[in-house]
Amino acid sequence: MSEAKHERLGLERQQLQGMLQTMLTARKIDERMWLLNRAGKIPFVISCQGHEAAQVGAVTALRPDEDYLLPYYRDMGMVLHFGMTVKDLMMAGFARAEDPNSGGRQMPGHFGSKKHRIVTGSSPVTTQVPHAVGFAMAGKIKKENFVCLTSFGEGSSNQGDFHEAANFAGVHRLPVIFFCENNHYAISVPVDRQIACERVSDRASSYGMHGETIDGNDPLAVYEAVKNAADRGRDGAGPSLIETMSYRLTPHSSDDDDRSYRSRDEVDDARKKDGIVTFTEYLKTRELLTDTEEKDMHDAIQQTIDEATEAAEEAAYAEAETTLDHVYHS
Amino acid sequence: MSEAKHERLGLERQQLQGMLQTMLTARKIDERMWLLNRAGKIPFVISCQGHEAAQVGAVTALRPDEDYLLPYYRDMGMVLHFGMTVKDLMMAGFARAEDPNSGGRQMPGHFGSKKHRIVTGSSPVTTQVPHAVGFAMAGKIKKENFVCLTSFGEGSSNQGDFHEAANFAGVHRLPVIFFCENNHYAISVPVDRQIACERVSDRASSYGMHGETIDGNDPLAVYEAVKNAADRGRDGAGPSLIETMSYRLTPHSSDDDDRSYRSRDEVDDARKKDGIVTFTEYLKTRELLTDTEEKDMHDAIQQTIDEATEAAEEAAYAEAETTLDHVYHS
Amino acid sequence: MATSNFISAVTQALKEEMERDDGVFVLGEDVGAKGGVFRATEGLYEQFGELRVLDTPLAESAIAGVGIGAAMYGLRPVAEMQFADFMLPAVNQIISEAAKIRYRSNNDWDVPITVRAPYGGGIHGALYHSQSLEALFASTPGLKVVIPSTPYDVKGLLKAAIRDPDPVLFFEHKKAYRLIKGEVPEEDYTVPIGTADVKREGEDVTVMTYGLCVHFALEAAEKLEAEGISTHVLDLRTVYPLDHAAVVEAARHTGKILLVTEDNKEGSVLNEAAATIAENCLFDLDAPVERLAAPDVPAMPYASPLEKHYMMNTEKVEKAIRELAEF
Amino acid sequence: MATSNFISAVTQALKEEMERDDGVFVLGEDVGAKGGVFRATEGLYEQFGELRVLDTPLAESAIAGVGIGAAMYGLRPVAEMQFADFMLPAVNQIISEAAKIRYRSNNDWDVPITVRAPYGGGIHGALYHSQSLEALFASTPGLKVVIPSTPYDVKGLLKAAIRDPDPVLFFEHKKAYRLIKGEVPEEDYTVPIGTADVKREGEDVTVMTYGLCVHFALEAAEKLEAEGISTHVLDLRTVYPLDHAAVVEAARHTGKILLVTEDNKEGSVLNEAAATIAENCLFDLDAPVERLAAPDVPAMPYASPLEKHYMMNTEKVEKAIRELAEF
Ligand SMILES: Cc1ncc(C[n+]2csc(CCOP(=O)(O)OP(=O)(O)O)c2C)c(N)n1
Ligand SMILES: Cc1ncc(C[n+]2csc(CCOP(=O)(O)OP(=O)(O)O)c2C)c(N)n1
Ligand SMILES: [Mg+2]
Ligand SMILES: [Mg+2]
Repeated sequence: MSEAKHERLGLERQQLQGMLQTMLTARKIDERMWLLNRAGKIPFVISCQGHEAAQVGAVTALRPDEDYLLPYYRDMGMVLHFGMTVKDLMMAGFARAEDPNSGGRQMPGHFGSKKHRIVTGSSPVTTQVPHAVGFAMAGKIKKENFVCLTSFGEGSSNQGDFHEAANFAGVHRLPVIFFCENNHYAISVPVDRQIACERVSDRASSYGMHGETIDGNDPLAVYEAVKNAADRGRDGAGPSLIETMSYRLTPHSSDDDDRSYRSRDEVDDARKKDGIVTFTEYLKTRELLTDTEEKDMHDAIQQTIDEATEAAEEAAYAEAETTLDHVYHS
Repeated sequence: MSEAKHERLGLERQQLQGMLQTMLTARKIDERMWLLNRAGKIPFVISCQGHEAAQVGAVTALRPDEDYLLPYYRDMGMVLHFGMTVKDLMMAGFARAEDPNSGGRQMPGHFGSKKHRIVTGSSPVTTQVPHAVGFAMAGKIKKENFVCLTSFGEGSSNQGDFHEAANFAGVHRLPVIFFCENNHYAISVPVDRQIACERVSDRASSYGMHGETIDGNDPLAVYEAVKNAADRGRDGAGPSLIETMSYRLTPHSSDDDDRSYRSRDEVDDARKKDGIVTFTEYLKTRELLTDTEEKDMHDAIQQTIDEATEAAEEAAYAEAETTLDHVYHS
Repeated sequence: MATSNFISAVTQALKEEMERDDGVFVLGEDVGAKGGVFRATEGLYEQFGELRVLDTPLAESAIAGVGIGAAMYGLRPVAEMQFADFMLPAVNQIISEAAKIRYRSNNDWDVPITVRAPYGGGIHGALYHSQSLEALFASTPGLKVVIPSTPYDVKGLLKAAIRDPDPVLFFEHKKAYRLIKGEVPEEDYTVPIGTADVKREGEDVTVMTYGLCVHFALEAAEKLEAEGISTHVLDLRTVYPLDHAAVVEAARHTGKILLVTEDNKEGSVLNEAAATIAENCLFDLDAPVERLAAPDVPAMPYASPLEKHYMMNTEKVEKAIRELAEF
Repeated sequence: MATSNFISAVTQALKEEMERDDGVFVLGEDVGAKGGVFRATEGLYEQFGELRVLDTPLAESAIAGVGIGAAMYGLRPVAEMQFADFMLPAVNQIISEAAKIRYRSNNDWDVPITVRAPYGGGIHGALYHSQSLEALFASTPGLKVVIPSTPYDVKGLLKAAIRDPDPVLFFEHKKAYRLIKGEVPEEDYTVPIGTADVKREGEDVTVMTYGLCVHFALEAAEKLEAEGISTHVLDLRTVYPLDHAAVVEAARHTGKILLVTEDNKEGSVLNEAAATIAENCLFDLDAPVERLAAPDVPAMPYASPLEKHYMMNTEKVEKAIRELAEF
């Protein structure tokens, strides 16, 4: 067997297990959210399921203490790595006052935390993309050396804001990583009715930037691509467009029924390629994870989630009158 | 001498002279407009000068009796070919009631005439581009076989509307010709600070469409590219992005002073490549235009312009009260 | 006459207009096989095919702009914006283009497009799935902004919008979709755009409002009748251009006016009614012109107590009517 | 104290703020070597270099969005929109993002951006270089909308806008740029955002207006004084959020109110003043609250007689004041 991929990338056992743990944590939080939603305890879920490998692979290549993250609603795997806790995310799911993202003002999935360099996001897709360019432009003015990663779906790459922002970053050679999580659908519309080119990464050449498409189920491949993109960014070589190919394993959100637009067979096939399954296998085959470690990991995550769920369920909403706060600085 | 380009394209003496005549007419109208502006007779001019070869080459490849034109403000050469008369354009310059574009409501250069299949345009750049896609989509729904040509500058190719419209046309394989008149500047901003890729036509691949860049001073080359694009469109092979390389020979508009951002040498160099000069030479060298014919052509155009100027100057404005008309159907 | 819910009236109007005129077509995100995220276009894809029930890429400016182009060509597009909140990327196309094309071309070109969008809150939609967008468009001549309150009006006004030779923005309250039911004739009929409608006659206080709030007003009126307070309810229906004559008449009718909107207060479309009254009915008034609206915060928060604090409801309207009656 | 024209006051404010705080930078189309199409940024490129006087690609949503990002990072961007009319592609970034970021993040993030844009007509700009855009933004909590009338206010308010921790839209009347002159101190000073200003004291009629129209009102007042009509002129200055207290006070002061805008009438920002008066001053009024505005057509046409018909001027204001005085 030639050198394993993780060795070539210089990733060690602990880091690799950390990656799996973050992927699993995201998955299990999301699964819990669905249960809570179906039990009528939380109004809304929008899922990371199927995207975790791509997300965690990507952020592992960043520096959470200096880089900025401008994620989209599916990026639970990313924000966990950047410092958001399980409890934080449960507080958001339950819309509690302690939710650090918005104090319960926004739907879950609308991440943001200045402390963690996670820039606040909204619902209209792709608006975060020019913001990432703005952070990078500010860094250039201030001669800082951070990179910005912003993510979005393949459908969202059709918004004008994507185009305008990518071109801006290209002209000024800014250290922005445009990270497209292609999951084949934008709600019900399949990718071939959505984008006229074969791959979203084909668009990189429009902006004079590097582009590539990666298997989103392989966190190591994604890590490598984003690592290279971050290096290019720090070296002044400008932005990159990285596209990961994944599959959304759940309906679009808790309000969606995906049976009207995709077959069960297609979903079942995708489950077989699930990055969590294949990465676990990768680690186990190479003896980077024992059965006991795996079980302990699952148990620990489960327990954390149980505790976080309980804490969030018991936590208070913000007071009704706080509706009026923070429109302007005061 | 191998087969001349116009022979290969099947263009005959009369057509070729017609092309030159339209180019010259546009140029001379524009020159007159500047004189009128500097004499304080009309408030504003925005010029076609330097773009005429590209414009006339392009529209010669279309069918004005069935195709639609969605031009931008510099396209005097195009609208003349589609049926706008010198007098019409002078009426617009003077903002007279008889201006068929808008009855004097819009600035000159805001072309539109249903009769001539020239779709009304506005000032915010690139808004016409999705309209062209809408016409083409309507044609597809109605099983018509026309093509739509819409034009814009290289700076305008950075607007979100360009991206959204091009992708829409690509997905639905609509017969739209996206015609970019690259003149190296968007007001003062040079193309390398404007677009991050080398050529605007590099963007075609983002939308699964054919793209090419043509010498905009060569009307025959532009004719060929647009003819092929129109054929592809009619054959169901989808949209094309054709970029012509020209140079704006005047300031951006009568309100601009271009000396702050480009050298006189650069402008003088461009004048030497002026398509009107080189195409006249092409015709003369091949005995497709005699000196007498040339002189007659110039004289006839001059006379038409003189008459049109006079007519427009004497024509009435719309009545002040008509300001209130045509907000809604009545 | 069949009872129908609010959203079925939308679907019915679309279906009938598409059958009546093959120039009518629907375009938007997920309107095809899925039938729309709220199911407004359910069944249309199967009946009319993918070209007339067109799933578009995720790009609102293109949805509007392509629709405008098709409308100028001569078709009758009905563009769906998935949520009113997501019309904002299309504002340039709507305001610079759709609204101004007839005028700027001196009546040569026109844009008979209808843009439908679900608006409003109370459904845990948080900031970006709850907004009222009408104030943004209600200062743009060339546009018409329609906000129906009943299934009957939905069907009649949507048909009128589709047949209208000018661009119409058609806002449907998403909470009303399955909550509000009413009689809807199976026959073809239209309700005229630009005319307000008295939804209840009364003598003491006039409430002027639109959309879902009409129901809060009617419920409040019902309750207050027991207390001997008689409420007149004017449903504005078209918020732009406003039916100024109806506003003046309804204001004079009771001399006490309560204006109600779910939108935040400052700059809301109610102001046009208030200004019209201040300009025309000064000496007919028995009390200040009251505005009841959401607080001036960017939009409705997600958490229940905050959403409730923001959201209009029957109790708030009832209280305001009572205070005005007692003035 | 030096006399300065309107646009020099803009340049002065920018220059001083850029000297004072190296987080302040300017971005927009043609703001660099050319110094802006109106020359508002003249000399800044030479003084501060291309990174702080940044020529952007021709893409307004990116100008706003990149500016918002830089502001969230902690800089103080001043984005120039070449004409207010061309802000429309940036509406989503301004309304969905800039306005809502503090609120939606529960005060974690903020957006101290200033967006400058020349507005207004009377310069043969036709439909798309003449518009008043303030009504579009004056219903969006989280934004502040400032429209100065004098060079003094321009400098003081623009400095205040740049230092403001929240997003400020700053509209400058393009006809005022070289027409309006006035005293401008060379020292550093600010004028508070959110406060209206009495530009002339008077007893018979109160005119409330903003921007270039303030000068029409002042000229009209001057003329009418000879006739014995005394006019009070309140310059709203910040049209959103409105200085409600000042509006109420100025309304009560004379009991006769004329609201003036260059924008078209229905849905204009004057309505908030009218509604405020109808809500608070009903029993202090001696005449209906009059609105003087442009006709409800999409925008100002190009041809002189049509532009003139549309455009506000001193004579129109004078006539309206006189009528109100005689009421
Ligand atoms: C501007 C805008 N339009 C529409 C929506 C509604 N919407 C939410 S997610 C979504 C699909 C996004 O698809 P994609 O970008 O592929 O991301 P995915 O959800 O597949 O990860 C749509 C249409 C929105 N949020 N914003
Ligand atoms: C949305 C918008 N922003 C700004 C302007 C102002 N403007 C008019 S033309 C122009 C430059 C256009 O450059 P380009 O697209 O290259 O066309 P060119 O004039 O060079 O032919 C600008 C910035 C506008 N008309 N519309
Ligand atoms: Mg997707
Ligand atoms: Mg150009």
